[in-house]
Amino acid sequence: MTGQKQDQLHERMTIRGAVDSASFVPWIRRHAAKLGLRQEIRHAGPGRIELDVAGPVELIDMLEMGCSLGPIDVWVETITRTPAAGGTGG
Amino acid sequence: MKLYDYILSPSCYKVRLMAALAGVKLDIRPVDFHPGLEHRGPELMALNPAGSIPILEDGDLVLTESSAILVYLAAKAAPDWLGGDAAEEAARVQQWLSFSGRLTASLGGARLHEMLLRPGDIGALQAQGIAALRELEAGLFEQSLRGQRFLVADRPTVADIACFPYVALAPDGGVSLDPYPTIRRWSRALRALDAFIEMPGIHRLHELKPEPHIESGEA
Amino acid sequence: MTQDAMIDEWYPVGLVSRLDGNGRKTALMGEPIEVASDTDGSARVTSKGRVLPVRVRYGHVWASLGQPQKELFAIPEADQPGRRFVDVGVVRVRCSPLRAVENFLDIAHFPFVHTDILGSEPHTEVQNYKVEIREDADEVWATQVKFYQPQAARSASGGITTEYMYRVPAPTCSVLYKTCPPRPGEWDVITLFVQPLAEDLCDVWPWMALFDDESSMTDLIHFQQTIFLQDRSILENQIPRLLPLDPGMEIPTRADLTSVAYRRWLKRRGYTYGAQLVAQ
Amino acid sequence: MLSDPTGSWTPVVLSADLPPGTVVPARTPAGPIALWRSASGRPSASADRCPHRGMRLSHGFVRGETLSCIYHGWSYGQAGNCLRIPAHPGLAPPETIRVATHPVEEVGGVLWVGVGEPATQPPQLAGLVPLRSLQARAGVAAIEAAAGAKADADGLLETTQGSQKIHLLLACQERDETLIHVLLEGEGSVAERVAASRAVEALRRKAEALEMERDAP
Repeated sequence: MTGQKQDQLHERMTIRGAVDSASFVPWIRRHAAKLGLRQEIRHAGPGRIELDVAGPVELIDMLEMGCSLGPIDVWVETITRTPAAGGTGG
Repeated sequence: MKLYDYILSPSCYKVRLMAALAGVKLDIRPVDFHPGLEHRGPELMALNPAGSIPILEDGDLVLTESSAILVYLAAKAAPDWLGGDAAEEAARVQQWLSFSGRLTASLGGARLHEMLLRPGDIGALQAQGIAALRELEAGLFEQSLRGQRFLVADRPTVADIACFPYVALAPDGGVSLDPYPTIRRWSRALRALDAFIEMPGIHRLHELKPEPHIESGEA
Repeated sequence: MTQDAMIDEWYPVGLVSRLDGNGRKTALMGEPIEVASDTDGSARVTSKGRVLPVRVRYGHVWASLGQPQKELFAIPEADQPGRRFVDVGVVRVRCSPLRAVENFLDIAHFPFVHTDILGSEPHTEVQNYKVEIREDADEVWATQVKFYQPQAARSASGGITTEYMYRVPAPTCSVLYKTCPPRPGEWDVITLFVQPLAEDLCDVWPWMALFDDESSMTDLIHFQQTIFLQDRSILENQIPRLLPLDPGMEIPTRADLTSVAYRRWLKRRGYTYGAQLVAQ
Repeated sequence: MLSDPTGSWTPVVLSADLPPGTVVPARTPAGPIALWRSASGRPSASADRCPHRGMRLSHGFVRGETLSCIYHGWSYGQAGNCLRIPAHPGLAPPETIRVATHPVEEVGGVLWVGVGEPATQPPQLAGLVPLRSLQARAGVAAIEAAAGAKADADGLLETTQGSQKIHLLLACQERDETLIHVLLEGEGSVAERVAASRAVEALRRKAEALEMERDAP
């Protein structure tokens, strides 16, 4: 894992839980921006937020770490990640 | 030479540090100072009725004052560290060796109170500690005007080793070192010495070594 | 901060070996308490005249300000023959009790804070490991944690990859299982028991159950005190002093997975004494 | 003294007290900062908090042209951008992971840190040579009273102690604490500089006594 090459992944991240919070989507955007990750929110509804994200795996991991805690009024039950087919315009 | 030692004691650390700098090998006898209070037990009280550590044993000689131990180690193995014979330099060494007792009483007392819950008037201890740090800062600054980086000369002596540990660990007792630029430079100069060793609470100066690189594939 | 679910938990309040009739004044979650031995030698903890529930276990006296719903967590290794039990003694730290536990769960700082003891550059990489909240036991577990240790034991001449398991059985306690060089197949047990004095002040009581027939008891105490005192200046200089449950002002990475799981668990259970709820 | 710190400069440390390869803590009206000088001599100022887990960066170390956090070794460049995350050595951190920075100017042996975006340069202090810095547990008013002089808009005050003219450059810290930079007119002899240092120590004692009187009920 110490190589120089940083593979760019495209992933769909599905966040489930008590996430129907107006605070969470801006929070996710802010955190992704801090990580330099391009993201696109695909779905934001009661119980589920879906976003497409592109970047090196370590950075997507970092987004997942941050989101799994999230703001205090949100409870994230699970986060799943699946490969996405270059859906973020990258 | 046998040192009755406690790893968290700045006074014991003075001895370990001086020995490392002088190239003296010590036979370390760990003392359960905390939580065991072994220094107040019969075996150690028989050796040192004051009930304090460090204690240095060398044959028949038993020394219980850290400044005396520093002088002994330096005289035996590294006479340069004793300071010069000139009246002023010799007196400066004594001045700061005595002064180090005030650091122990003030900053050391604050540290024991804040860290190991020993009794004490914390406000008074911290105020006395700050007064001592200001005195040290002024003294080191005047030395720097004379072109000397250390307390007595432009080379370190036992006086520096006597003062350094309690100063470096002042934040353990809730006393900030932020306001003392000259102390900071002096502390750094000591920590950069070749044979310098740390104690818990004094971090490694990682910048003294270049950033190490790992070969790809090596775990 | 209103007192929360943490009120009903057990906390260490003193060493059993140091109990005496005079009583020791200390505090628990902002309340003054007194820890003493009763006339029959048993431990007695009182708060403003009220007698608190007490347990005596793992070298320490445990008490609770509330009504504990659960028994004090089990450490089966504490009953295992052949282990040596080490009372490391108390160290006070000006930080949130939760920060003290979080730091204990972290391996990535070893090369920089415990240099040449628990880690060293360039061996800084944190390999993936597993973390779960075990719902049955209601505990956080991190397993398969591996990290390069430059000197695994006093006798070891070179570095080895040491394996760790971390367990959080109570909001201010953690149990670490670590590769035990003299007894392959067994784990050394190193715990961090934290007494919350206030939201930003704690007394830390490390305790160990080790297989080690070589070292003196004092050597073992000094080793653990060394490690903890290297951490103390870190803990006293993290901003904010409380543990953030919202990482909006932080950047956790996969290496921080145990920390994130610990904070998730605190958040889920409403264990917020010593926590900062909104990032600022 | 300026009451509105937006767009102002704060004198935080003397050049001589920040050798290459070191980092020091300092305070500005914008909060605590870590001021550091790279091995090649360039000074930088960053917020005194690592964005990873909140450790004070002024406790860190300077290797080459980077400042590293003592906790997990995250390294930052002059512009505040993260360059290295040791736990993930394969990752080249993106530009967006960064610590906030402040402009730094080194003028006349004093390092000034900008708060906001100052439109002007820091004062030149022409003809003045820095001696030392010291902290007083006294506000500017008490120091002015002890010195018998008022500070100008740059925080500069001129006083005569004994037979010596001494200039004090004052920077407010938290509460009633003031950082005093002592400046002299020209180098002077060692004896003169020692005397000036002692005179300012005396002035500090006086100012702190005045501050205590003022606080007394």
